[in-house]
Amino acid sequence: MDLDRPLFATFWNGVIDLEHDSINRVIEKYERLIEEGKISGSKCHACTRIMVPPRPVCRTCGSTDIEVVEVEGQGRLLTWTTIYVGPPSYENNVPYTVGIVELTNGERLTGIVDIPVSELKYDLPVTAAFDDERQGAARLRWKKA
Amino acid sequence: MDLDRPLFATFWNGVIDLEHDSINRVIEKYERLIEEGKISGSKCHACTRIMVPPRPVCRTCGSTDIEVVEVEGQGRLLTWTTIYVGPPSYENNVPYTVGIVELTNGERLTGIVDIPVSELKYDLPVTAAFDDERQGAARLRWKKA
Amino acid sequence: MRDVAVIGTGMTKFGSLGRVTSRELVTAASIEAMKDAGIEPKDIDAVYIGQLSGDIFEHQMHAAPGIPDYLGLANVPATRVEAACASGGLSIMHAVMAVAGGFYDLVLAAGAEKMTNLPTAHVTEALSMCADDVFEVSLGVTFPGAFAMMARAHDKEYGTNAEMRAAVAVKNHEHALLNPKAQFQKQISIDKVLNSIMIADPLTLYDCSPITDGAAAAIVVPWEDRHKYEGIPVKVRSFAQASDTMSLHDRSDLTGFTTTKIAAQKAFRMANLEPKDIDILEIHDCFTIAEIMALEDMGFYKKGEGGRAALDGETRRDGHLPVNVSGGLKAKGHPIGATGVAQVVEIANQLRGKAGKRQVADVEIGMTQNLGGSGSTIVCHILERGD
Amino acid sequence: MRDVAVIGTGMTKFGSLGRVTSRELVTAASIEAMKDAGIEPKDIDAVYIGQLSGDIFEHQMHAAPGIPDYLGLANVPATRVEAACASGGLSIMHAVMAVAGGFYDLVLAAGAEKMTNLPTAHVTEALSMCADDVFEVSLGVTFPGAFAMMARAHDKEYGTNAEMRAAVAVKNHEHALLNPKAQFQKQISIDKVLNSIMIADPLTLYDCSPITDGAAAAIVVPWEDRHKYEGIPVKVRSFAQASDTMSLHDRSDLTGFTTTKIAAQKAFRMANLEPKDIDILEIHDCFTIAEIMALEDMGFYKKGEGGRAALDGETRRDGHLPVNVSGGLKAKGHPIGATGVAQVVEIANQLRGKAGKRQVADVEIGMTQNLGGSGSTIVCHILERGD
Ligand SMILES: [Zn+2]
Ligand SMILES: [Zn+2]
Repeated sequence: MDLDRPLFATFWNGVIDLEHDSINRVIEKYERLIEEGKISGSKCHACTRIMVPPRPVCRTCGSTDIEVVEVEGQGRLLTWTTIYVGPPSYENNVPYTVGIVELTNGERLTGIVDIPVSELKYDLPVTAAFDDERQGAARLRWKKA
Repeated sequence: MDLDRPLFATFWNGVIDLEHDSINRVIEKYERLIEEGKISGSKCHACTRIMVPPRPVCRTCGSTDIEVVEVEGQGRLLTWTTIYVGPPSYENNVPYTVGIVELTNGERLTGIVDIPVSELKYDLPVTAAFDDERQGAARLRWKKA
Repeated sequence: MRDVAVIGTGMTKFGSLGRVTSRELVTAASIEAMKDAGIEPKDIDAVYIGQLSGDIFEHQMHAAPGIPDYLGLANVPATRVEAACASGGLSIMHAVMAVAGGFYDLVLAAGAEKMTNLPTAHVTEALSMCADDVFEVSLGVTFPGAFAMMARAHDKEYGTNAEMRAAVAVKNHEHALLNPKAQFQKQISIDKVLNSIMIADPLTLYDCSPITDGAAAAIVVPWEDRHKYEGIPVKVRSFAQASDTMSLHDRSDLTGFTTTKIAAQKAFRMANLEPKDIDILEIHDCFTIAEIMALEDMGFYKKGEGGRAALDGETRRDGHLPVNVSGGLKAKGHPIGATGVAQVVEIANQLRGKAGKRQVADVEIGMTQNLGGSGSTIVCHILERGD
Repeated sequence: MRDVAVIGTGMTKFGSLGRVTSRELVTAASIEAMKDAGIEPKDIDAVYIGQLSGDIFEHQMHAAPGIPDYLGLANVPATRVEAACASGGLSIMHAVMAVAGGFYDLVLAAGAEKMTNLPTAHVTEALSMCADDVFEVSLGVTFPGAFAMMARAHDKEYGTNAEMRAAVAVKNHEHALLNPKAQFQKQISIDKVLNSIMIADPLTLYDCSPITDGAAAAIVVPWEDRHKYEGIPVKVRSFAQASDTMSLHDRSDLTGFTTTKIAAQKAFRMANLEPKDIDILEIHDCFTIAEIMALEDMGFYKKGEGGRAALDGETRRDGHLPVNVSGGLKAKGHPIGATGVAQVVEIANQLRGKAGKRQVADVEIGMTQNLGGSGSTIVCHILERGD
């Protein structure tokens, strides 16, 4: 194992074809969509709530009738931090900024903030972009809207 | 972190000089002695039992009045196995044999068995030797007596 | 201390499950267990999870709160317990203790591991860390290696041989043919076991349990509440845990586990039962020799008779003491943290008549034995079909 | 459910302890706790240990059975619990539950971590794994980063500032001057905190707890047995655990922890007490902002008043609500698995009048708050001086 490359970046590209696969693979679905430059959430067919990032059970009504759907990547910056001491996988990126963004649908999502620190302020409008150097959920970057 | 090099091989060569160090550092003491080519155990000053490898509390009487002392590296082979699938730190060594040896004082110790497989048998007399390629407890090898 | 019932069970398919987190696996198994019991997430008071190492396998520690989180529950206490391959057994046991002690009224006991992300050599390294790092692992001792040394000691003392061990593997693979959730669905022969590649002499590939992803879950409630829920309840007659030295060389007997003896005796005593009262067993067969030693140490066979019993078919599904009808760790698979939970799931399902094609007729009392490291932890449970 | 007493405590020096295993550290702390209680290893019925990750830090999993092994005990049940930095709190809580539920009569609750083997970047990586790996950690969020984002939200909402946070650090370093087992024995100033290097804006190096080796242990028995042992017993008035989402972004409030509110309320309810009844507190100040938020969430201060309280000296050893007289995680050090146990050790010692130079006069009831991850787990205990 090499901490410089987070283990979880070990991607699996096969096909699961189990007779009765009862596992709702929300993370794999999120990652497949983010590879296409799309942010996604879980839509509950029982109460219609869309949660971002997607989850296998609805937090509002407890339903498991969940489908992963694309959502709009627009929002406003709630909070942020510039990190000067990072893990080995980000040591070539310091300092870098991460932030939590509230999307237009009210859901929230964490990502790298790709905006000069001097321009950052509470509620700054941002839009999702995607880093081609990284894979999976790590691709998300917030840019100025 | 690199699994090819077990983390615990991270040696510390400093000096602890705490005002009240109540910690009996039996492992460090064992490793310092094995660097000198000596096997050691813990001698209980309450009941005189010597345990190998050393431990901070006597298994016989519960005393913590323990000193790490050198013991004789002679014994007989109780059991062994030849390992064909090893961890990354031993992948250049497969197949290799490890075994449990009962020392002349009745205590037991595990180590690499440096004897051709064809010559191995129950109760084979062996003697301790030390591998200069490895550090700490990993230095122990059993050779034919 | 209140009596306790298992009223729901769930389990994912065991195998190489691809890009999925253990958290998603536990969620799926838990949903199945909740549906089985006829409850909803909001009914859950607390969660336990057995997991060996999310850090090594998934770059994720702190697995416990992730489960109520994914079940859409907030704020429910969630605790991870770890004792190597006995982590799952401790998850069940702590759920049972929490209900028996009156702390909670409905507890989810889960277990999971996602192991196939790593190559075999790294899994070997990870599992070896369950033994003594300084005095065993640093010297190249692997998990199969430790059991191989015990197998050789057992062979010397009791004349156990490779064919007897192979009979355990053949039996458990045969059982797994009837378990759609088992990792392997293929019949093997004694010759196949004997002629497969050597892992740690005398144990070959087919003497060893595989690398597996999977999760299992059970719902535990007070016995007095059992009729509030759907289906047949199972009574937890007893639970027991024991420890031993980390290093094999610090134990006087290398032909079995003192820990298994002690835990089994405690479990029998607490349940006021004897080995002859047990109708069905799930045993920790991480290696074939482990099943043989456990049956002896638990008192089902005299020392040296465990291998013969397998060879003679006594422990087959249709034998007089069915052992590992699920396929065992050997063929059902061994996702470390899930294993102890899956054993209880299998016994509970057998006692409730819900074991599908592999249902054993007329079983009323079953027992599990879950082992951690090279026997440094043992957890046993005895379960009985309820009314 | 039986009432429970803490009758012995032990703790190693916290700091960078060199070549030593967490197992040896736990052994040393446990021996101290046993001597304090006047018991011998053979009196112990069961062992719990809180540890974040022996695998990452020491290449050793399955820590639990290693403890009875090193104490010269065989076969005593030993269980590791893990909930990130709240692992130690869960060790105490499970020991208390095991005794309260009548399962055991004398339990050793320990906690330990050996962190200084790894370089800082790797420790940063390891600790980050306690948050959501996929949706936080993979995006570079560190543990200080998560608390920095909360600090910024708290600043916006309540006008908290860097000077208030620094006052927490200055206070806790001042307290540690009186604790010979604390990692740091140096006075710092608000300027020093403000001008130290930035770790995660707005948190500087001195807003953060250090990387530490250490272990702590406590002996837990039924309250009715307390007079069988030496010294003044401490009664466990209540214990409480709560969870929250793994990801910060899944919580509606970023200026505090709902989990802390819930766990504290449960603890107060179980003890039938209110914040005004508490004489002394050990709070999880992994970062200065964490102490501020905890005091607010637990009900000791209104939201937005926690920073001012530190600046005004109200939470100093000589203030009206002494907080982290031990030095806290900030200056005593934060060996992850040991921390929750060490908090209980400090409160117990204060209540028993055994806190040496830092003894606070006339304290009868104390409380702890132990936090895991970015608040996904919280464990609280309320303790009272016994007779
Ligand atoms: Zn819904
Ligand atoms: Zn002695």
